[in-house]
Amino acid sequence: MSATPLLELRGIDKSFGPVQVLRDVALSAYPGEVTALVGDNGAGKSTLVKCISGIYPTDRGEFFFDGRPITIHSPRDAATHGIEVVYQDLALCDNLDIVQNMFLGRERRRGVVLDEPTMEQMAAETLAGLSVRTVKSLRQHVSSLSGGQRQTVAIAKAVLWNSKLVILDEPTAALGVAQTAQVLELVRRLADNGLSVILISHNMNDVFAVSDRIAALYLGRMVAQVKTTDITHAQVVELITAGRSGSLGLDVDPQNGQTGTDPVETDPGAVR
Amino acid sequence: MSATPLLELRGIDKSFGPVQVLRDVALSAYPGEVTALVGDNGAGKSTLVKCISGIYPTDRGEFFFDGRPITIHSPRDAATHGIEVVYQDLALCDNLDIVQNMFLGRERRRGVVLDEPTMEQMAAETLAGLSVRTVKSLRQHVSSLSGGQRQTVAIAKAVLWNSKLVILDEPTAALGVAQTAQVLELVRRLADNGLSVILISHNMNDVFAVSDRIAALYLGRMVAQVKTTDITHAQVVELITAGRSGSLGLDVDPQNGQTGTDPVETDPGAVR
Amino acid sequence: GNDSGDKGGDSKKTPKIGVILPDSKSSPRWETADRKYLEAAFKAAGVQYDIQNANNDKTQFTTIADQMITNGVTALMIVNLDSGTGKAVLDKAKSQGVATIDYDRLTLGGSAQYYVSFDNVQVGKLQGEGLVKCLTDQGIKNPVVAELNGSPTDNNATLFKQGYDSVLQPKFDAKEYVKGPDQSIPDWDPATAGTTFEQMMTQTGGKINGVLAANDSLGNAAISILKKNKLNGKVPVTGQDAGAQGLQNVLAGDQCMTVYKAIKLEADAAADLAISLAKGEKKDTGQTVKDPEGNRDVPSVLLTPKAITKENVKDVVADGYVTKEELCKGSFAELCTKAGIS
Amino acid sequence: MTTTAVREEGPAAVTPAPTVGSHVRNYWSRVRGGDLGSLPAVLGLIVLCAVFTTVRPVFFSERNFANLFTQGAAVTVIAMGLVFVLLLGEIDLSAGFASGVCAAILANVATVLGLPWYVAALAAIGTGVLIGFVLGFLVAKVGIPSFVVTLAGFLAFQGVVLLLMKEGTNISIEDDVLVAIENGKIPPAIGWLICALAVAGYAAVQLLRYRNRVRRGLVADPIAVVVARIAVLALVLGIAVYVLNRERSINALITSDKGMPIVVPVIAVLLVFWTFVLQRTTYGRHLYAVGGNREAARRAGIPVDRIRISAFVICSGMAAVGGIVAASQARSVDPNTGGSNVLLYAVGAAVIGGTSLFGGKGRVIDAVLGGAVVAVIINGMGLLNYSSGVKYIVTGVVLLLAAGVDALSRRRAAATGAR
Amino acid sequence: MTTTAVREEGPAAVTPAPTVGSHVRNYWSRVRGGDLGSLPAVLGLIVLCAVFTTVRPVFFSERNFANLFTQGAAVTVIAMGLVFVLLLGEIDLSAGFASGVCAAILANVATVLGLPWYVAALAAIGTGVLIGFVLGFLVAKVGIPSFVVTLAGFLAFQGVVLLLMKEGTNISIEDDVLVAIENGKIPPAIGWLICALAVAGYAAVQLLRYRNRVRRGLVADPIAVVVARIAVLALVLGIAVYVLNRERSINALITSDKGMPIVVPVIAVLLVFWTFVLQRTTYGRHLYAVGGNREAARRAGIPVDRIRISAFVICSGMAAVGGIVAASQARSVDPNTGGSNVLLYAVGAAVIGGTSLFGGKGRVIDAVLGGAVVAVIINGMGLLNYSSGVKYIVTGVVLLLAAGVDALSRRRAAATGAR
Ligand SMILES: Nc1ncnc2c1ncn2[C@@H]1O[C@H](COP(=O)(O)OP(=O)(O)OP(=O)(O)O)[C@@H](O)[C@H]1O
Ligand SMILES: Nc1ncnc2c1ncn2[C@@H]1O[C@H](COP(=O)(O)OP(=O)(O)OP(=O)(O)O)[C@@H](O)[C@H]1O
Ligand SMILES: [Mg+2]
Ligand SMILES: [Mg+2]
Repeated sequence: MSATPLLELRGIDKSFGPVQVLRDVALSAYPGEVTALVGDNGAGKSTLVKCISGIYPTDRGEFFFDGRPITIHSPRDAATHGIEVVYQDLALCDNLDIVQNMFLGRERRRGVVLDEPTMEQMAAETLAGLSVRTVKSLRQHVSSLSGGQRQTVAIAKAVLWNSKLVILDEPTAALGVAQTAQVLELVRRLADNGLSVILISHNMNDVFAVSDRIAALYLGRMVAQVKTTDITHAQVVELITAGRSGSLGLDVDPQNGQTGTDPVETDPGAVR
Repeated sequence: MSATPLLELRGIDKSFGPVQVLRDVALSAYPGEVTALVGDNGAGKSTLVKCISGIYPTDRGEFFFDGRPITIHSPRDAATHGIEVVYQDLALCDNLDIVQNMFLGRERRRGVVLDEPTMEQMAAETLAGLSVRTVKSLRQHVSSLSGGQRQTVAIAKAVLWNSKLVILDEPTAALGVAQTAQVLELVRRLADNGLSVILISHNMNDVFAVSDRIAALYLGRMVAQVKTTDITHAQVVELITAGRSGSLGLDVDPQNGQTGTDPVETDPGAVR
Repeated sequence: GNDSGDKGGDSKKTPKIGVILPDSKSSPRWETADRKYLEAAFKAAGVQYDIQNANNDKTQFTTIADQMITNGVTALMIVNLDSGTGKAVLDKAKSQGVATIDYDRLTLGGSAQYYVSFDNVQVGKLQGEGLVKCLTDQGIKNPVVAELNGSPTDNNATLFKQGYDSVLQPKFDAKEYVKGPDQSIPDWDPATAGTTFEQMMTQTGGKINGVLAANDSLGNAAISILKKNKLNGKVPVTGQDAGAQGLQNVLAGDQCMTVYKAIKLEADAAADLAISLAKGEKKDTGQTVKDPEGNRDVPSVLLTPKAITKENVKDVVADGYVTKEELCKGSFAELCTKAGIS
Repeated sequence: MTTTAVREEGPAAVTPAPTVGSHVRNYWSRVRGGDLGSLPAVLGLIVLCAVFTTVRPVFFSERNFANLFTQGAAVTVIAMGLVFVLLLGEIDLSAGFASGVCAAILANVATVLGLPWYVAALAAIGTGVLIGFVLGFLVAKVGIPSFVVTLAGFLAFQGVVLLLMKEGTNISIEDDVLVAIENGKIPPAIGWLICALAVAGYAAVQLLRYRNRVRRGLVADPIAVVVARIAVLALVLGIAVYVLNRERSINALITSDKGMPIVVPVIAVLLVFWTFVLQRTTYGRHLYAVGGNREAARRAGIPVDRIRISAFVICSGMAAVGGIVAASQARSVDPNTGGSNVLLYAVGAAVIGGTSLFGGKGRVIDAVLGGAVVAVIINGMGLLNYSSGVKYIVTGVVLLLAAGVDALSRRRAAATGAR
Repeated sequence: MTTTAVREEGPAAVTPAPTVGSHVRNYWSRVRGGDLGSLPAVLGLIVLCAVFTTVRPVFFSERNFANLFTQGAAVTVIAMGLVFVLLLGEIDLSAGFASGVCAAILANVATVLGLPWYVAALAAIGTGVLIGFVLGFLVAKVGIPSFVVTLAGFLAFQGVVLLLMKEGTNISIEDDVLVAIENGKIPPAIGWLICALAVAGYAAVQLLRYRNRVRRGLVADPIAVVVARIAVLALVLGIAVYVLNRERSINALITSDKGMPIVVPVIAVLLVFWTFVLQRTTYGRHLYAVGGNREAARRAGIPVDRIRISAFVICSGMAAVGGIVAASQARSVDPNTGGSNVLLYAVGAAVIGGTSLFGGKGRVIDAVLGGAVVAVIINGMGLLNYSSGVKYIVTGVVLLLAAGVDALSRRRAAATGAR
């Protein structure tokens, strides 16, 4: 692929005390594309996302944004670069209502005063676009929302802004059939508008439906990063559960201590 | 069906302040069967589960267990009747480790002393049966677990006990491919062992794969309760999103104020 | 690695005096006067000393005592926070061969060699008599007298009350005076006293003709409420301590009297005894006080407090207890001249 | 897929405009559901007043009504500041003595140095801000738990007050302006004017907001409800001003004593100002967010540390104002200013009003209502001629009573599952 | 699907048995990762001791070492009880004065009524339990926030003490047994015996546990580590007993003063007992669960209300024990017993040790370590010749210093993402 990646990570390591969670991970996300990040439970997907968004500092590794090296120390830094994230552990303020949560950190103002009517209108429009029909009032505290409603609020919050990279960590886990369809459609639309999207999901149907590229994590290593059209459903499942599938994935030969450092992106055959 | 339901609810109403969430809901769960409870986001599924397990008091309605009327005032009461629940909002104690969470409220003792080795062994076995391979240590605090790992712990906690009715509220939402398969298999196995299982899920494939019976909630009303073999995928989706599908579901005639009070269970055609 | 035997020997050779003061909030005297005068006396005599304040905390009090004994004082002078702790400290000191003095407050059942103090009951009596005089001077018939007592947990407050009640109670009994509200002020807290007095006024419909306040801070609290009602000067208020604020109130005519305790005399007397004890000498005071609990006569030096009214404010300044600069600030300069303070 | 709603009662993202009837019904079911707002605190207050009036009828007099304001002012002001710290789930044990330190600065500047009142007040508030900054820095940047930091402050500031007061002497406050805060009154006519302006301002804000929302097609309370709200405010303020404007002097010949104490509008302005900050500005929103879920706030890009420091700054700054009020009330500053039970009463006031110690929940009006409860208790107890011991016990029991009314009326909230 | 692990470093549900090397490496990376256990408190303690020793060498003497124990005992005992309440995220402001009430009961029964010491002690502890029950009931069943309930208790109990002490007098404790708690010493030989028994008991428990786990095939620390742990305990206890058994009388001819103060084994027994309850019993487990997530605990069928009441009972019961110790230390009870800074010091001790005010995190040893920090501060300050004001300030600063060491060493925890 000719385009430079919007975001490129190289050699990311991350440990929590004695537990090493990410080992030498590389990942690229291209503008106008949906990159699906897959992996088993506990593979390190969410940790990787939190490293990108500045919640966790990395132990080692480089970040490139639009080809330039950057450092991200906090979620504020990530936001300035135009990175928006929907976290798996939604991160909503239970004591605030839906509108307040959706505009948290980016409140609209008129002078020094919060512009509540505008925010309420914008929130209503965004939610309507996500098939939310059971929310009684936008002034309801999010603590009283159902699991799916909370997730929708979190998604709506992230797509409200003009960002360049949107990362969604299992955004449809708690969603109903219609809402899931809407979110997948939204993901596709974002990419088609030129944004770069990273989507984490355990649902292979969804992954194959919307993604352009699949990156597979296995026990904290990036075992493959391939085009969706170059891989089959069964191969991805094998990569997730065993770390390798045919010529893809981890090296069978254990003498090479560092594997997955250099997954070639377009040609699956090129991966060691 | 000839057997008496293990659990039968009739005419359940539940409001939160001015918001009525459940209206005149009826539900039956039979021993040896998996009842799938489906419904849109915010339909009231989780609320219904919490009413059954005694977390919320109901405003109105009757409970029958094994044909006898019962009242459930607290989760303790539910537990004495042999009802085990996996909640959507997992309800784990973040400050305790995996083993401690799994045995919470039912600790094994020798004399007055906690029997940690036994508990640790049992926990390890149960988790192994659920395809958990990425947990570093059973003595890890659950706060440091990934989303899927937390969900597995919650499921393992519920199936560890000899119960008669197991309710699982979206148990596979955060699980990987292999883990989901294991949990669905477990659900089937529990039912085959004579337990009654209520499974909430948004995934129609899973619902059709394991359930014997499907109950659909729509905006807090029970719109249908039918055998899985008597209904199609598309019909269920229509029930969920529109509350009716052909002759099934809500009455089209709005003059009848109370609908869904009497969903007939075996024959879909009999529902008004 | 110091051998304990050596330490014992050392301490016998070098006289060293430890002083434990009780707190710094019930009255300014401890830190502003006692410490100053004691230090001066010890320095003059060339003995080592260690003066500490327990900040109204019993744990600290016993801790400090322990530490002083650890540090090898040969004479210990305490102002107890209560008799129980005081007794424990004195007994411990005695068991370690340290000489002891009760300063200002007698430890009931204690074992101190000397007792140096003002007569606290006498202080109360002066307050009672002072109030009676002011009421008579103002010519108020059948006055309602309110009492603002000191902290209920302070034994001295009890002694003061004993003193002024011995004057006032007969008047109440004889129906000459009318007993008004009578409240204790926890921690001697002026803010609490202010609210309490305001409510006394509310409760009695403002019919309070005299206030027996146990010290100047409480008196000032009452005066601020009287000022609010423009009754200051019309209702006599008492006090004690003769600090700058109290004396200013007296000069302004808002407070009818205060009680001055010549702390320098007390401190000098105590220091004198302590120095001789520390050197292992004995002195005869020629006076004793009966300890009712311990049932023994404690050799004592008792000093007499002095009532201060507008007329003799100058005596306090002359003593150097309050400086003229402090007292005669701003609007008080004129009053000072009138009172003959130069 | 058909997405037509089958019944129109089906909830939608935007509900239809409510009518007066539905509004009342809604309010009622909210109350029955346990969502009571300020109601329980007000209820507790009424019960307390009723009890004290029964025992001592003089409690219910114009004179005592005015006393209530002046006596409760200092604790209320400190409690207002504490709300900010409590909103973050932190605590400030040093607020009482911080007010003492600031009062001591005030006294030294105004009386000892003889500088004008505004210099003294600014110095005091500046000291408060500085204290708050240091505390906040230690909590947010160094990471010491606020309980420990402010416990250290509690100890150290006692010492600072002592040193500033030359180890224990008292300093009188002579400045007329400073003394007037708690002792001056506003002439009745001006009192009425202020009252009228306040009602007019409130009405303007409410009506503008109503028009704005209706024009945008957003859900708005029915106009009748809006008008009713304005009327209630006018009524309450009117009665208060009327009572405060009545003669309450013990002896009207000596001095006339009528008009609202100056401290009343001071508290009102602080209340309005801080309520505005909390409810209508970005800063307030962020404060709630950090208190509700610090991690979520951080992820939303809110500068969490700065917010935390600022809360301590506001708290200590308000403590400084409280110290000035206390100094004005006592016309004197002593080493105990801000000591004894001031801190516990202030935190108690905030908590009784409904502020949570776990953060994320609380309003400035809570502090005022809770402060009123505390003031009523102190005031009422002062009318009862109990001995010290009994007084303490009765005070405790009465406090429990007031909080009990609150707790019992809120219990339904838990029973109906509201969190 | 193939499920063979590709590399053996791949994590598994049960990790292989660690070796001594891996254990040490693990510990080290845990420490670097910010998971420090008691280390920061111990570090703070060492820094404090070093500072005081430099300023006043006498701080580091046998005599002072013994003083430390007797001086810190009462606060430590009360802090131990507070840990239970703090574990639930509640607070008990009344613990100080509750200890005062119980001490007053003790004094009245023992001295005024002249009954034997055990009757007096039982009466005191019984009173504590009753107080705790009432507080817990009001919090758990009536639903008043614990801050308000115990603030009411704080006020009311002050009054109760005053009444029990007949409005201000004090009562001496004459009973030999009661006085001995803080003032008696254990003969050196028996001290050594107790020490030996403690080490043997610990070794037995550790080794049995090791054998049990190994037999079941569970992960166990390597035997060398277990033995090392036992050796460290033996060493620490041995040194302590040795120092306490040295002669520390100023004049050994007048009176001999050696042996560990009786209060030392008393605290040790309480520490072991409550640690056992918290770590090894169902009750303790449930306490942590309720503190960590009350809703999850309720859903697990734990009787939450009963647990909450019991925590208050334990807290007030331990406050009663603390009151007895304080009475023994002072040989008297007065209306201020349990007052002044006792409560804040006790909560501070628990918090400095590492107990969270938000619940779910804390151990009894925290209270002991924090109590030691507080005792060292009080003790060290007693050796410095400062005026009252300066002393307050220095105390505050020193407290901050101790907590700062703790905070800074824990900061890595946050930096590496550990929660
Ligand atoms: N704070 C932490 N401390 C220690 N270990 C952690 C911490 N956070 C995560 N881990 C561990 O890191 C591993 C990866 O976690 P992560 O949440 O990234 O998984 P994931 O790929 O998102 O899984 P899932 O699909 O279940 O969400 C897990 O084994 C988890 O236990
Ligand atoms: N405590 C509460 N207070 C007010 N409304 C509530 C409360 N809890 C739930 N609700 C509302 O009740 C409705 C049903 O919620 P519930 O959690 O039962 O939905 P659900 O069917 O489980 O949805 P999901 O599939 O998203 O989990 C929602 O509209 C929700 O907003
Ligand atoms: Mg994840
Ligand atoms: Mg749900």
